[in-house]
Amino acid sequence: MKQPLHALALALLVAAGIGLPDAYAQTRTDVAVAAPWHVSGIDPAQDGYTFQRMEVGETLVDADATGALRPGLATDWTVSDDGLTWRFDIRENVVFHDGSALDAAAAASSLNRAMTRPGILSSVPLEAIEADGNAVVVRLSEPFSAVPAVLANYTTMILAPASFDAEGNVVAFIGTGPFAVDKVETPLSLAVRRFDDYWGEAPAIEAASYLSASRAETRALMAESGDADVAVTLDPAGYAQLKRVDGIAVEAVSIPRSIVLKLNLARGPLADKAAREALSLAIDREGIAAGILRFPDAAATQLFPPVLKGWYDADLPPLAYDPERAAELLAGLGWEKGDDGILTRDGARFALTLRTFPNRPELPLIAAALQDQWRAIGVDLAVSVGNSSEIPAGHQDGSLDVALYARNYGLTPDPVVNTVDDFGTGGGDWGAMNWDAPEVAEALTAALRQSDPEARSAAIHTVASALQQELPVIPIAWYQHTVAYPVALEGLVVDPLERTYGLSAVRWAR
Amino acid sequence: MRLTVEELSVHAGSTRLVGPISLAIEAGEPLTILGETGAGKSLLAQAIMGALPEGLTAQGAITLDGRRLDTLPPRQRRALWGHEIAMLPQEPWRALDALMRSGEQVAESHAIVAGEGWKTAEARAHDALSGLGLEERAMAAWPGALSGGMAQRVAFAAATAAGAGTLLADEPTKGLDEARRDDVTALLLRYVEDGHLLLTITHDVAVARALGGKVMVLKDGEAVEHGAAAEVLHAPKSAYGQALIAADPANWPHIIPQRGGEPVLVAEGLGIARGRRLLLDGVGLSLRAGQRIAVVGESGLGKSSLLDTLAGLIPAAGGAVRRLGRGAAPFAVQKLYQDPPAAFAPRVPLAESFRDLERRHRISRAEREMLLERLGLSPGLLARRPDAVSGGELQRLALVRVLLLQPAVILADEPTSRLDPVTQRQVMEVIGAIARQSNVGLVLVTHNRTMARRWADSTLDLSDYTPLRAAG
Amino acid sequence: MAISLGKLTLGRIVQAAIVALVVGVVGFAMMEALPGDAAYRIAAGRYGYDMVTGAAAEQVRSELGLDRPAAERLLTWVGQTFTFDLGQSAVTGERVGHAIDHQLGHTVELALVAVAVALLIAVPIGVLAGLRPGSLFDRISAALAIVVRAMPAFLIGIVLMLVLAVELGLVPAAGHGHGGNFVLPALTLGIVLASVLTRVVRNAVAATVASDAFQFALHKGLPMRAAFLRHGVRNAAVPVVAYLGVQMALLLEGVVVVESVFSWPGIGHALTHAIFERDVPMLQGTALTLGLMFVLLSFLADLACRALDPRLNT
Amino acid sequence: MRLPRLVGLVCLLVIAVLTILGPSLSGFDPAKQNLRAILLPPGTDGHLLGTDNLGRDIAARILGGAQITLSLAALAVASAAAFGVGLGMLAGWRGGVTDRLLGALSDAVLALPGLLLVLLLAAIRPDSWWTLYAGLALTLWVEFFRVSRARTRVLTASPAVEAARLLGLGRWHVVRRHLWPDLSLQILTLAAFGAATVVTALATLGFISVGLRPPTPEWGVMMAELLPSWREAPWAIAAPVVALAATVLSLRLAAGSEG
Repeated sequence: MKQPLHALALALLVAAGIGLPDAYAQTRTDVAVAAPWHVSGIDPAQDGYTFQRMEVGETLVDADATGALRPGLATDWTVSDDGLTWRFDIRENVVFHDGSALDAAAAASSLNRAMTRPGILSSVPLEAIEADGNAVVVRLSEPFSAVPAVLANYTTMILAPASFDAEGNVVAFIGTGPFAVDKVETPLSLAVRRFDDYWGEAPAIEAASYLSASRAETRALMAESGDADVAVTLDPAGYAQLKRVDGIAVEAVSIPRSIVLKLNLARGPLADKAAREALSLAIDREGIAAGILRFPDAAATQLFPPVLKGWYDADLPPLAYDPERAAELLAGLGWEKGDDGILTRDGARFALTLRTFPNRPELPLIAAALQDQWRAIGVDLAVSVGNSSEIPAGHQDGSLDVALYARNYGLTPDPVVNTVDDFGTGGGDWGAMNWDAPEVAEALTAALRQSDPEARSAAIHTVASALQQELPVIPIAWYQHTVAYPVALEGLVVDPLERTYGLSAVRWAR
Repeated sequence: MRLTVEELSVHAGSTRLVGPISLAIEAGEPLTILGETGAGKSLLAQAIMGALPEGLTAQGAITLDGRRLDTLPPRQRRALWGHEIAMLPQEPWRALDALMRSGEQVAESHAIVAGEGWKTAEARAHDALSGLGLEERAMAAWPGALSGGMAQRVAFAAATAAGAGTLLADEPTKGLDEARRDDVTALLLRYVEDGHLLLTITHDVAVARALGGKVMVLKDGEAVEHGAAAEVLHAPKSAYGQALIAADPANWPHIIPQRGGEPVLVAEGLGIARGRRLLLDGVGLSLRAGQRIAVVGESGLGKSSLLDTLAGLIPAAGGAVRRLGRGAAPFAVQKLYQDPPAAFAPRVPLAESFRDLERRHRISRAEREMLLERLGLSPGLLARRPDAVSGGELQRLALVRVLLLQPAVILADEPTSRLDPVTQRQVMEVIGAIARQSNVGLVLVTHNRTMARRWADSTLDLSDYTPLRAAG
Repeated sequence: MAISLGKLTLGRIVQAAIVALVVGVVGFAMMEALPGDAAYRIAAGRYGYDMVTGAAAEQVRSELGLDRPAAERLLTWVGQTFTFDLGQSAVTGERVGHAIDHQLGHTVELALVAVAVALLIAVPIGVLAGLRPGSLFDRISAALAIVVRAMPAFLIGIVLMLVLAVELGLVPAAGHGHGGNFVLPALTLGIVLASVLTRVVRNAVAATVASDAFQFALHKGLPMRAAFLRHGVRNAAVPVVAYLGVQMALLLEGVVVVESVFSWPGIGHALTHAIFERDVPMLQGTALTLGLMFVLLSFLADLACRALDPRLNT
Repeated sequence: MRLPRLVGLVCLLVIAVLTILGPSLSGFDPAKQNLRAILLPPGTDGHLLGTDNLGRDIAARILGGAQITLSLAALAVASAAAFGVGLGMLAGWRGGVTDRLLGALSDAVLALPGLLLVLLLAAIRPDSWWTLYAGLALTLWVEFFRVSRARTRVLTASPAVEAARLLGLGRWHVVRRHLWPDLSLQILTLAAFGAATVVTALATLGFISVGLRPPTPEWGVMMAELLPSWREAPWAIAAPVVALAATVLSLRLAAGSEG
């Protein structure tokens, strides 16, 4: 029990106000990361994204900051003419952290195991994944153009065979990345150290640590006090504060994640397109972006943010803020204001319940803002802050009215996989609900199957404009990913796809 | 050795509580101060000691062997405690630290105050305590397990361990029965014979008589008598002095024993137990209407338990209690308590308690007024709360409350032990007279055998019924 | 009315059994009554909220047999608990027993240092105030204690983190691993405890000094220091120790908040997450452990009281 | 009446009056937002205490919050007192099996850390205030129970009660004349401390987002919302903190006896 005595002595020192020598003076070789997400397990399907961001595990296909695919553990890949067979050539002389060599068989078995767990692979029409010589062959039941993009997702990270026990549970995380696992203390911390036999360029820093700090204020304070070098996902106020601290640089990068309002079109008031349009017109997006998110240009003009090239359509008419127009539209639909200021139509009140969750600090605030803005046009919105899973649960059992969340369209570098899940026939847990739009479904399958670029972008255009007019989902703001780091930490690149913290490319100045 | 006090008075802000008093004590000639409880006697001792509680101030010169004490700065005055001047506390069982063994509390005085090494200190303490008649077992016992008498002796040993030449004893015999009282008095006499100065404060005339030397009587904070014990105790000049001496049970007139009416309460072969321990066995008692029986015995023998059994509050461990004639009526057996204020609801004016009783038993107010008058109590008293009324008046009010129910039997558990002698005598006379007129049977529990003989028709000595004796 | 040691121990064991039962059944019943579908919540906890889909929830439901009738699941849990097997966490899959050992260790360490800090603050202030009741120092420490008691623990924590970690850079702000991380959470918790403990110590000392026993010790000639050390300390300690036993509830509540502010991997942190993620086995495991820890600490306080005060174990 | 107690009562009176008058006093609607005027310093555009992170008037929200927080505190304490004292008297008076049974029940509830009980109840119905009230009341009653049981046990053995029973006075007389006058003082003190605990607990619950549903202006939720911008707008977070401290301080002073 040496620890408590040691701490007691420290407490005394603190009480006596004696300054400790600055332990961080000499040039450092380690980096500490603070982020809100738990490390609840070492299974890639669970919180695997942290192992990918800390560059412990790697995928067959990689993507650069713009989302363009590039070789990862697979040097190149080809697709058969009928689009049903993909071949990925495995990179030569790559070594796992336990020293064993990476070959096609190891890669295939790792992917097969990933198929048995929930993850991105479940949305691909897979027949089989086999090893053939030094290549991994992926057989499909129907053409699916985004296979390489899917194999860039963290749930498809390649682990050494020794990582799994008989039933396929992960017993140790043995990847191929530039850093290897040093110590995992679920649910709060992960420590990694440099893997000297890494196939790529060796990183400058020797060790890195990841701490899950769920409170945004704590992360901001850790950045300021130097206990965390890289603080990720800051709350708006924390971001504004750290901007003023010298020695600390802050970056806000718009990422392919949008804050959206999911509507259940089976609900009476939401069935009419004009009503949805009115609700959208009543939202003061600039006010929310400037007042709550503190990024004035985060106000969404359409669903897909500019960073998603090809999907963002500049000439779509932008969403506007016009409460009077909204009131006229609703009046046109026969809604009259009752004495409590809430609209009623043949006896039914225009009252809805919005579900959101507190893990992202800005969501409850935006919910409160929407509640006030919709009340101005006579819509009674109740806000229920609960658990994130209540939204898909509400979608499945139809109990959902409205939901507010931040949807990630960059799960795979090519957003088509997400959009198919969200807006394909029958809608999606995190997409449209009870919205029948056959022409959109057709366009989506075309985008999925077409490899010819013009045809693909035409299909995407139809989808984007339909979403903008029909508004099954009302976009609010484009998500800004915020990071704070000491100026002395050189070479840090903030990845908009949130695939990596970029630790392998940084070094301490001096 | 000589202690002189000139014009000593104690004040609480502007109001004078006691004094001015002048006195002198020489070696071999103790001074005993007598007077009503609450007359400020203890304040005098505390003033001399220099240990007055917060907020009280003393004026007047105090000199010990020619050295002025009252002008000493507090730190030097405290340095005299234990070395030159010591004080024996009122309730020794509260003054001893419950969390330290008795012997050790005496040894620490020898070791720390007198400065002897711990080894010799323990030996000294052992000799002192055995000299006072305490066995080994008592020395090692926790203070809570000691009897009143033993606790007083331990306190004495601890107080005088450092050889203090002057001892101030404040009510040293309070709460002790006669035998223990005489032990403590002998202890103090021996202290005087060793050439020390003794100032004793007591309300017990017998203690003053035994100590001899000089006696001073206080009334309303002033000395009404001051002179040699022999004179003052036999021919007091002041009215209060005479009343005080007359109040000593030894000077009470002898009662003319009476047969009393038909029996109201009979107990045969009664066994009394507290918890699992059998205290008394084979107790027989037959109480007739208007008759007075006194029950005497040392404290801890089971007097109160006997009363509770007779009142039906606790079951008898053997034998039976039978209520006859008027005694059989409901509420016929009532009880008077040792500490008068504790018998009434503390935070409620007395009038309300009486009104509840009258409403419960449909008794008219006139009856209450008539009884108050007979017991010499002004109706205005009822407007006050119990803690604002004197002990004597409260006990009489308790009697009124009981008489309202025309009881057949009144069980009195040491009703006057907390009162000073003069009030005690008045209350006992009133109880006796009313009982006779209302034809009520009375059982009085007391540790004062003289009072029992002078007041009751017959006496029951419980020491005849202790299990050992009964079995033997 | 002192009860014998044997009876006291038996009483505490019975209380522990009651706690186990109450926590288990009440915890379980409440989780059953929770709105929404447990499978979805658990899936969100496991796979991150982007991945939570109907399919993921179905897989969790079948894996954990959440469709079995509630009574059956409760019986299996009760059966397991008696064999000291608290089952598996529905979210992380880790054995609950193992997770709790690991986290309980952290919380106990934190609690011990916090109590030490509380005593370090409360005893000196309490004694000084108690020796001079009504003095300016006494009144100021009383007002200060009340204001600190009024402050929620998270505010104290943030202020301490700002002053000690950010401004002065003396100690790490949050996290765990090397020794320094202890200081802020323990200091916060210590201050929360000390705010109430100071008054208890002050009252105990004031009462002891005014008692007849202490006055007689002085009248015997003992100097103030010796009288206080030999008679004051022990007599004042009895009510303080008795209070410490009851005060554990405040400590455990403080732990829940402080651990989330300072990201300390303790049992309090696990408890709040278990509730949000509807991780039934983990919730019952942590609640049971917290409850039993409380019963154990009150029992230890009882024993300490009996050791100090002989009158209790007649 | 000692000075501190008087000061406490006066403060309580002021707080009570402000609470009854409520948000209308500040001339603003506590829920009305103005996203372009967030975190204004006190005194600007008529906002006495400035605006919060959604541009709402802080003074109005403090007054609105007072109504909710203090009424919830009063309700929880009142029911905890009634429940606790009632059972306490019963246990103290009856003794024997009833006493042991109720004692075991109170120990069991005490063993379950208060916050856990409230968390579980609040998690059942995250947005309804009655679960919060039930949780808080359940954790508070034990204190009242233990104090009243101990006092009742002492008083029933006292000569005064024994005499009353001998004189044929019934149970209600004993309760009205003997038990209640003695207990009422201590219950008042416990109630003040209980209210202070409830107010602080609500703040803690707000912090771990189990508290009341937006936009209810509750002090605890306000602290949690305003905490992130404590460096940018320290006066914003100061408002609920000072309100909480003032309320708790005046409760304690009014309660009188040493806390």
